[in-house]
Amino acid sequence: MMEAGRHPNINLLAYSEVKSVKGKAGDFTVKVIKKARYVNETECTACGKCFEKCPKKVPNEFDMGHGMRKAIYLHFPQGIPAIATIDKDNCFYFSTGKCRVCEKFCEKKAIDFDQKDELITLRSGAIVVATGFDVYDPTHLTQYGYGKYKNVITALEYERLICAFGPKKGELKRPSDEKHAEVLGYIQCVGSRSLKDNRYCSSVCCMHATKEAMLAKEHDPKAKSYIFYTDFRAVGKGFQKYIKRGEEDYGIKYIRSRVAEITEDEEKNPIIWYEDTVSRSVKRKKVDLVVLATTLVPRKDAPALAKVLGIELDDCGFFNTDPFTPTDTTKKGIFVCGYCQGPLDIPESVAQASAAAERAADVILAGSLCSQER
Amino acid sequence: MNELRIGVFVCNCGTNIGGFIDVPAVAEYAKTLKGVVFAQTNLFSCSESGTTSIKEAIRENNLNRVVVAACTPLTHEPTFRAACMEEGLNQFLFEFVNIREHCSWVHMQQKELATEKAKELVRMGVARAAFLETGEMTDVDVIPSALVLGGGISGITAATALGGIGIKTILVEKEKKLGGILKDLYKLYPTGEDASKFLDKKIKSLMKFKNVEIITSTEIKTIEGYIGNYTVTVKKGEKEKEYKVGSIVLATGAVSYEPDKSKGKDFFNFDGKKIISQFQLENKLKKGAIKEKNIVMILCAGSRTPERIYCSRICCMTSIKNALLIKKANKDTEVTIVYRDLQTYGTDYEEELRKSKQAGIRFIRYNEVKPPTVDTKKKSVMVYHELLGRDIELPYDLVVLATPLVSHADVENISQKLKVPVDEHGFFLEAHVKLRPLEFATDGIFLCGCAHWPADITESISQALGAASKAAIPLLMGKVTVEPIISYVDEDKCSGCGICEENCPYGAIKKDPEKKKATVTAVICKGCGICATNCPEQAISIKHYKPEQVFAQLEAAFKEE
Amino acid sequence: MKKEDMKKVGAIAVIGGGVGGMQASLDLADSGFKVYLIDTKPSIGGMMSQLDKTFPTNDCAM
Amino acid sequence: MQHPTNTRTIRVLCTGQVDPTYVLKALKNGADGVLVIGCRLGECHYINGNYQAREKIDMTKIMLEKAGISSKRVEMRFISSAEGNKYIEAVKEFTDTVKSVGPSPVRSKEKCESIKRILDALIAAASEFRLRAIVAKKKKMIEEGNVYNEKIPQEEIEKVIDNAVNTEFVRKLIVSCLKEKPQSCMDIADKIEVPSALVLSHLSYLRRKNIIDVDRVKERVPYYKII
Repeated sequence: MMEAGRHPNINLLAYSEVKSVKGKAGDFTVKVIKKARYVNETECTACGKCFEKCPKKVPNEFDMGHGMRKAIYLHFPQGIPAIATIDKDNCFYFSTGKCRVCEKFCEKKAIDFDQKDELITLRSGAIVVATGFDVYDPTHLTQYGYGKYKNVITALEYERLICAFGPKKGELKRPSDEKHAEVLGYIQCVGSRSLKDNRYCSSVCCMHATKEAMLAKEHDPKAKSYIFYTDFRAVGKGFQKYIKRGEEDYGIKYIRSRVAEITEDEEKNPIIWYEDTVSRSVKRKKVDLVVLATTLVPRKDAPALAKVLGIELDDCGFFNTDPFTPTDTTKKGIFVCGYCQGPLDIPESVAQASAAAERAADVILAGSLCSQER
Repeated sequence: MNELRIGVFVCNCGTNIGGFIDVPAVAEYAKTLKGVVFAQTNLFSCSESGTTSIKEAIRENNLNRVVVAACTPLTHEPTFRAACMEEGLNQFLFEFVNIREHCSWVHMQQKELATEKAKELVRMGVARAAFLETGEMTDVDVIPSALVLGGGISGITAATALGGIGIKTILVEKEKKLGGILKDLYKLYPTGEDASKFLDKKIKSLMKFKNVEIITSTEIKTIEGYIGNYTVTVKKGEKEKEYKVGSIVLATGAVSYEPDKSKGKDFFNFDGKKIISQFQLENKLKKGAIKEKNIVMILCAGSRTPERIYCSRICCMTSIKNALLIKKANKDTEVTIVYRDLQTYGTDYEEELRKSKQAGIRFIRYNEVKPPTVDTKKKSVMVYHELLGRDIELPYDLVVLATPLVSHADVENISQKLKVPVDEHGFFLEAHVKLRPLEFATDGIFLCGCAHWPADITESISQALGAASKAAIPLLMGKVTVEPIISYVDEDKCSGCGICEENCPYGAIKKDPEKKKATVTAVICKGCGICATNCPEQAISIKHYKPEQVFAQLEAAFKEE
Repeated sequence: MKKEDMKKVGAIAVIGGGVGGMQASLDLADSGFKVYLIDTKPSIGGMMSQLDKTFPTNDCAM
Repeated sequence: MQHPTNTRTIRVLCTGQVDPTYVLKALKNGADGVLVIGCRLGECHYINGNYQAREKIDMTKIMLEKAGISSKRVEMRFISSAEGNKYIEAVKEFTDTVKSVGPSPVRSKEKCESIKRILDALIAAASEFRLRAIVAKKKKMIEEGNVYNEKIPQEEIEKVIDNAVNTEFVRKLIVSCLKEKPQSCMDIADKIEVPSALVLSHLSYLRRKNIIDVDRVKERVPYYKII
């Protein structure tokens, strides 16, 4: 990440949105809106004075809402560029016309309430799209009780809870009573492999759950993890060995099952009701915390971006590609990589990113554009 | 060496440092240290105004060493090195002292002690600075051509990609024809396209490039050199030829596991006729329709077992694809798939699984503890059904075993020639499982396709394009830049024992056969220092981290005041 | 050289600053292209920066 | 993320660079303890520098024990760059351990001279060809075998190292004694608290190697000197 931020050939346009794309392969004109941060980028050093003093607290989206940030904030501590941003919707000054505390305390005089969105026009020979995914909101899947029961959380929320730099400083405390979660239930395929929600398999959740269960054990030797899965998908390099290690060294229990419902007892302990699909019997398991492996879905803004770029989406809502030209979109000169074109794990995304880079370079370097036919 | 003129700059980092450490006191203290001729504080040393004032100070005080006490070198070392260079001071005469992460942030509640510690850290930095030496980045020229090893779909794709961006490329295939595994396949999932037609199309578009030389029936004899400058000797029959290339893409693929027929008894009674591999089925399908009425496919045959623990990734989809093709050709054929977990990950494959269930293909799960057995007398497959709690009998005319992809027999040979590692299963080991999946720790050699791990065609193509992208970087730039923080051999002390050569993880240090002394290849060396700590004669040191530089710091750390 | 080639722009826009976007940008930048890396969030890093550790090696995500 | 202010950090590119002599020098300069921190095993940014470092640190600990200095003063930990909390824990734990061992004898007036001599002898031993070569060859001997293709069991190699440390250390001590002034075997044995028979055998070795020689013989007792 640091490397990308520092590379002399990379011009970082964070907090920016692509507004329009005109032209064709070899010469696109891209209009980008650089949103106002209300902070002077060259002056701000992210010293932290402003967010120490800012009086307005809002839930931190980086921590999936567990923990608070201020109205002037850093996206995350190691973020690049390290520049504070004022969240206009939550800032007292923008809503009431009063406050400007951050301005008072900024030694660099970097706060600039008059900053405006900036329209930047770029020309580029090719475009690479790598917008990633969103996490599926499981609230409407009422059987899991997400949103209703505090101790039912999503896998990404769990990541933030257990992170040393996260809102709980790396202690696995469950949301309802801050008690250390020792018995954990991980529920796979939440919102995926289902004709009602998302038909596809997210590909990464089985391994992800295993990793989370391992972390739990590393944080607390008493932790016991149960993973409720449909088919266990561990096809990548070293993955089978990894789950074996999970079973043998970390005592993770893998239960082939279908979860019917989650209820809660008086102490707010979730109870998982499931059908053991091996013995075909209904069973239940009381746990301290439930972690839902929610589907990773196309980004909400994917259709809008597709329209701006003039590319097509597939049936699932990912950017459409042909299986044998995996990084080519339906428009010449525009390439995709990573999860935005379909489920992939990190190494596959990294490999595909290089592939998209090659295809983009090809547009500029190839003798003629027709040589793109592969 | 001229008189030492050290300048010390202590950063407040807004309040990050200044809030917890008496920064002016640290700067005053620095002035008392040996060799220091100038010291000042900055609000933000890294800011535009900060670096400007550092540059002014270098100029006005004729400084020949610069010490900045601020944050972590990870973020701002390049900033300050650049400032030094702009004033004509060699960048390696700069020393960074971290008084934020190592001091103010971790001792917030102990301001006085933190200030004392900051002084000592600065003292250590100044002591080290006195021993710093200049260093130059060196550029090594690169031969602008590439070698692709292996002519399967990965190799073809990589060579086409490199050819397409105008790079002279040599594609070496040991077999007579290009195509690898694809040559023997029937139809491809998920498109249903003919493998041979697809392959022809790919080969044709590769042939278009005049800058790509394809040599088949050829093996690699030797590979010598390093990034930018490899000499490859190939052997075709008795003829040998030498090529010079700048980077190498390894795409040697894998093979389908074929059990030994004589040992078939231990392997589901495999006989290659009625009990065949999925790979053999592809061949059979290629030749014509399947006549057998009852077909049972057994998945994970030879994989996910104690001796071959891995999942071969592609067998589930291959089986489902072939089952669908059989069913499509004749809907009366009974196809049963006996499986452990169905690996139909992603979007398209899950859809294929759904289709196959609709087409009437039967799926029965088995447990690894009680794997299915093939009874050749009764002509049935016995599967322990977990729910029923007993064996069920599946009559067969044909049993198809989904065997895994395994590494080539000559992987060891390639691995030794290229000096790149393989894992316990014979797949090549990349530099970093997640962040550098297509690279080796050795610069200039890249990896894609099934040589890395079983991959389907889509994944192989992605990886091949990616590897081509990586391999093209040094070739397009025409040079590689080498930092001078590398190992250095004092030939007077070197006894030529060769211990450094044995232990270097990069193969960067070698005993010169004539001089009988260790010599370092700068481009390969990463400066890890293993050679230095292992050298029995203490003849090797790492530039910029020489013992006297470290000792200076150690002395300063415990100097009595 | 054909007329068409003259018009090609030697810069590339990368949309999305997660692990994929960063890798693509670095590859292109290392090859000598000018890269515009565009992200809607205040800083790049994407989803991976929200992960504590990553499988299958359990090393850090940063 | 707070921890005691008593640590001083020395940056190296990789723990593979940390020579036993560095650690010993730090102790000689008055450090109460030395904590070497590298990447987690299997995650070395330089392939295997941390494994290599572990061998060196293990040897350093053996050396300290031989010299009567608590090996608890030296420790190696494997922590990734993302594990700030583990780093803090490690520093705190190590501080406690070293506190329980007590302040460095280098800083006590009575012991200072003798302990510095001991540490100098250790540094000299750690710079010696024999010890460095054995440790460097250790992994290869265990995994691949020696020139005769015999794989050496780990215990055996460790015994060899132990023995070599002992020998080299005592020899260096003898040399350091003789550097002060010519002395007899008994004088040396008293001074370094090693049985005179052992000192004698080392003296004859050192004489064979042309490192020392007989200075004079007084009342039939030979006095040795450095050449």
